[in-house]
Amino acid sequence: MNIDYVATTIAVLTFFGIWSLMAISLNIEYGVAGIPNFGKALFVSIGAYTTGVTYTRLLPILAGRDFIHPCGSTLADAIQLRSDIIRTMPVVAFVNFGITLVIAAVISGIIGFAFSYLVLRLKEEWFLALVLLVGGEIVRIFVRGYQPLICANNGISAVSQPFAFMGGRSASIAFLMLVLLIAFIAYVYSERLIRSPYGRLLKAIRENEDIARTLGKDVAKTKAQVMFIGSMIAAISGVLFAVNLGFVNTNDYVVTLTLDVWVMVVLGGLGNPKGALLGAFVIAVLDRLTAIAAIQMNMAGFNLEFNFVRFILFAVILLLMMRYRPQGILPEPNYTTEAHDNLTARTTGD
Amino acid sequence: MFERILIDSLIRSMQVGSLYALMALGITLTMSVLKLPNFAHAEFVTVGAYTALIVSRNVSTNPIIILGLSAIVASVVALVSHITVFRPFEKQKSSIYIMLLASFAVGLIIRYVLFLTADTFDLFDQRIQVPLEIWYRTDNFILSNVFFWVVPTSIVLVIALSLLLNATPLGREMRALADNFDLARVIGIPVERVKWLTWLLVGALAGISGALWGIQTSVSPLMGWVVILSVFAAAILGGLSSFPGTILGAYVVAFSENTIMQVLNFQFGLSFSFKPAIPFIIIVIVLLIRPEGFTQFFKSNRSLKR
Amino acid sequence: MLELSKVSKDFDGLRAVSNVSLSVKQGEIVGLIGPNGSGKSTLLNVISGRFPVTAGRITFQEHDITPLSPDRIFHLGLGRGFQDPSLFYQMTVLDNTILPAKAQKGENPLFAPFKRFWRQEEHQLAERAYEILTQIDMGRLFGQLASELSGGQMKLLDIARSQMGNPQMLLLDEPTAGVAPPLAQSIFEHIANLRQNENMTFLIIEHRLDMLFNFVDRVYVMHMGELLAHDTPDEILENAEVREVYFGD
Amino acid sequence: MAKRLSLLISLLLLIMIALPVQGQDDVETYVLGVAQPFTGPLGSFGTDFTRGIELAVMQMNAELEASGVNIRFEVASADTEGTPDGAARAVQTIVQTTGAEVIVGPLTTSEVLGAKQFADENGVVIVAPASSGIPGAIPGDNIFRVMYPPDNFAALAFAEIARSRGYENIAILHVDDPFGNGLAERFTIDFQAAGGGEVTTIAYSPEPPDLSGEATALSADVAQLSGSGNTAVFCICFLADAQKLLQVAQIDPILTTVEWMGVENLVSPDLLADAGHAQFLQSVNFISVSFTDTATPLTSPFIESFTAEYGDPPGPFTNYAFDAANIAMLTMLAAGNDGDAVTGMLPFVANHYIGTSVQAYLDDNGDQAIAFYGIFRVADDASSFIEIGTYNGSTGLLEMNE
Repeated sequence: MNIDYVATTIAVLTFFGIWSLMAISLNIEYGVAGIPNFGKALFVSIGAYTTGVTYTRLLPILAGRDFIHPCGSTLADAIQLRSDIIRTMPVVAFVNFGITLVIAAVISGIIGFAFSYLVLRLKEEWFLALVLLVGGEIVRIFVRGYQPLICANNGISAVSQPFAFMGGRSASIAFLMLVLLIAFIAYVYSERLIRSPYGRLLKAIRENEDIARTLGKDVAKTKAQVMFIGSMIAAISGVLFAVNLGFVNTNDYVVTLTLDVWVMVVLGGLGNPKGALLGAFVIAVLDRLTAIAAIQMNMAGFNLEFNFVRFILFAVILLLMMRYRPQGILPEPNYTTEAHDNLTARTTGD
Repeated sequence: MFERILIDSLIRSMQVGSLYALMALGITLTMSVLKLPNFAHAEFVTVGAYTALIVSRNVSTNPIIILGLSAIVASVVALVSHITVFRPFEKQKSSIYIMLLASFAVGLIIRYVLFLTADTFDLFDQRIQVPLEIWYRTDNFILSNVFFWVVPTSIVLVIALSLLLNATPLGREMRALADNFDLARVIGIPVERVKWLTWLLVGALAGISGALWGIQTSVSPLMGWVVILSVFAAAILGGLSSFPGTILGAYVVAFSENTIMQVLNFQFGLSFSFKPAIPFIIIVIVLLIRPEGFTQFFKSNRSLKR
Repeated sequence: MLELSKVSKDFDGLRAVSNVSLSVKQGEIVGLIGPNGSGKSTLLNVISGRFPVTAGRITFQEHDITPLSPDRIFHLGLGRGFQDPSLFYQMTVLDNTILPAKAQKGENPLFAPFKRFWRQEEHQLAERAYEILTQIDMGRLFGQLASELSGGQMKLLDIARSQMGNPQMLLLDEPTAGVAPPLAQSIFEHIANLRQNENMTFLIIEHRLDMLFNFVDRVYVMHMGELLAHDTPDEILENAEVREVYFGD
Repeated sequence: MAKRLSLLISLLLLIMIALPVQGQDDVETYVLGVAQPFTGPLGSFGTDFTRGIELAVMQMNAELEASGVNIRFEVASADTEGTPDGAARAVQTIVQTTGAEVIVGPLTTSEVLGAKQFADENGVVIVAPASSGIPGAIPGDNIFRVMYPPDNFAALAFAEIARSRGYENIAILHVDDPFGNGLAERFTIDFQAAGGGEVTTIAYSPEPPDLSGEATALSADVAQLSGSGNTAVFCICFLADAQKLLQVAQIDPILTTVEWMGVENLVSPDLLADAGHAQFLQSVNFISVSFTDTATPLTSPFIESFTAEYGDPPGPFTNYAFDAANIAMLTMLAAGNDGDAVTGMLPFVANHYIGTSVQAYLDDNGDQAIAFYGIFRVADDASSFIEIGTYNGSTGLLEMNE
């Protein structure tokens, strides 16, 4: 028993930060606006693939170095080049990282936007879930087989996080701070959005989009905006996910990632950004705790079966939660703008 | 050469399509009668395959016994998941997305129980002990015994199912449920009993298809999961409501995965590694352009209307 | 103000509305009556853009609104209420009322997170909403969830809500269905007030003919998807054809 | 109810974690991390690998005790779920909660690369037993791919075998992943450099539901190539995929008429469990390479003790996990449980280690540079594979006994 509590905390919080971004984006989309985005893996992967492309193409240009083809026989040289630049030219690494975030967010936002219009043609609402689910797989299969993007199934390694030049624990703490900062901004943004007239509009659309339309609301445009926002946040989490791992590979962006995010949001509480945070936190901690438990159990002489039981446990907890607390751990509060409070103050004052 | 590829892949499409049809019918049934997009169907299929594996090793290699026991075990699993999970969720009127997540969770549980079993008894990637024999041979192609089990079994089951739906009281009740749930309850249809029977039927179909799929390939805990989206593509082509549409959809998906893929590969050099994208592209295109699938071709038929 | 010329609507080859032409003038209250299934509600849905038109042309204040979507039509000043009150039940009465207000700055996702862009506007809207609610005697209920209201209150809120969009004309579908007579009377009085004070125009579907006929200027009668008659209330009551299909005489 | 239950579960987990692991007082314990896929499509590999590693640890501990050395090894294993992200989390968890600084695993090259950044930044050593993909060949990092040689040696071995058997053309079916692509590519170059003729490749997507379409295309390729000379099939696939392929191939009128080669993980008794498959492989003169080089004295003891311990003979590649664990432990005995020291010391230890297959010798990338293959075919009774020759990767010498 030799737990490095600090390192474990850093690791768990980093994953929490990245996952909470995904959960926040799904919470805005499904929890608040009622759009069943089962394509989280798709939008997260767009962030990751963009990272793969910018780190191999943009980074050398920014650093004023010659482009080295990232795949095939020059692979080792290209990795060396990336590591060199990130270690020795932190400013370039940061600029590259920032540009990556922006590009990824914009591309993903546009794709989400386009999807939402495509989807207007769907007969039933839940078809959207299916289209996005398989859309993610189509993109994954394409990227996996198409060399020029991220070296097909080989993936791109050495896409380090921008603080890597600091080395050791300070690098991971700095990156953690960055992740938490971005997650915090997204959280505040979503919390404020919900408490604004826009949040009211989204709730109205969630409840009855037909009526909202006859009351003069452009539902299609609003849904497209929400998809734009949600997809942007998801892509940003994808960039962070990729640089935290230091590796971009299609194997990570499968259907199960989408399901994990759904579990977080349903567990935490639909429609409540705090719930999204809590859900991501619970999953991050539970994932680590069960992994630790599995290690300890097999060190104590049990077999490896707990690795399977972990998944069963997850599923059972999810089912019990959905059954006995369908509104999640933190249910959606009745959000209002402050106009209510003012009116209350005034009318009771009369 | 091209001719031979064509014939060969058409036979494959036939064989794979028949199996897809069996699996997709289960999806269509759950979708229309029970209003559930059931992703755990994949695991019912795997349960059937594992039952077949264990039976073939320990009990008998007679295909009828294997298929029968697979059907029984899988239908019990399906019914149990209805009673323990899906019925309570239905009762609390959960949204379709919660139901979808619940079906994923059920699938996860079954899958990892199978993983546990496979790990304990070393049953990863095993072959069901049914020998392959050549039953028909011409210059251009060869038909195996598996072909002669898979295709007629599927056809017989599909016909039996159509009869059941169209000519028996149970079938009428199921169609009534599919048509209008509240009305069915009001006019006195024993809703819960019909649901139980539907789940048994769905499980049996999945079990049989799993056993046959296992005979055709090999048995592993993920075998159902890797085909489930192709099967969903078939059910969606059938508009998620029509039986004949679903069967046609299954053959179309199998045809695109085999024959069309083969032609694309032969003529344009498209790599087979893109093959898994085919059913997905079918799903997207159908849902966007023709969400009713093939239902309209079978208007005269008494389809399970949604 | 509102002009329908030869409007038809088919469902799966079934003709629900056939060749209907009617017109409503500024400041009028016009009734639309007919037996169940005569196509009245469908016609309203067609006018408000919920169902696309199969044939014909609809103009509202010189605008051709035939191809427009419901939200565009609402923006031109043609609002509508619903037969079953379709409120946003998980939202408060105040939120329900404010929602239809047009061109809210706070409904832009770029400005929404920053209160300073919309605080002022929101307060004004809230004041106005409160005023409207007070008119129908629901001012004190503003903080309640819409689902907690009584049936009659829901009906009133349904109308009050449309007012927020400053419509010149309202299409109402049975505004007093399932409401006790005294309250029904007050709903109609409210409608009459709106005409008087805000110069609003109404096209109303109603089954309570006794009450309706006290308030309307003209009446259109529909039967089997077609327009059967069109006259003043008194004349309609005398019309033999109408009496036959409607009252079974 | 649910709240209480989840509370209870969390509590149980906490207790399990907090329970101290028993250990003798005066004995120093080093933890050897094991990150392998236990779940996911490669789940069966992970279990077998971990058994190999545990066997190595047991033997080592017995030796240490017998010699009176006060050091013991302990295994801490975590599940990579078969994904790069899962591998990163598994390695993190092992390192951060057990203090291990040396990890044996993960399995595939993409999992190894998923754990790479964490390992490099935290001075953790990754000793990957079976990763051979070319993208992992990176100099100066903390990743060592001991024992199992990079794919270019296997490619050379197969090219030599193909030429010596007189194959003029080859039709390849390979899995579309770094291993399959890399090997197919290298093989094509080597085969043609050695005077071979045409090579066609068909890539199939990983985890295929079935391979019948691919088999038909393969059969077409063979038919076409056969026109210009003696053609053979080369299957670069996983065991489960091979089973699906054989199911179709064994009744294909063309695929049954040519000879077959297959990669190392097909040299498994599981492939022969199906009588039809075994018969087919025998009839097409199936040939493969594998570790069981009878010339190495450690091979048979390993197989015997593994079988005695677990009841079944070791699966493909398990010997590499056994060797990797031994190299890691020997290095730790010399350098202590210190990642940086182990990084410096490991090449030296590895270069003086003789394993169950062959001696290790690491190149600049920290990858095995020696390749010595046994060449195998199906035995006459179709129940097992037997060795019929050897290939020495450093000298390029192919020796056939029959």
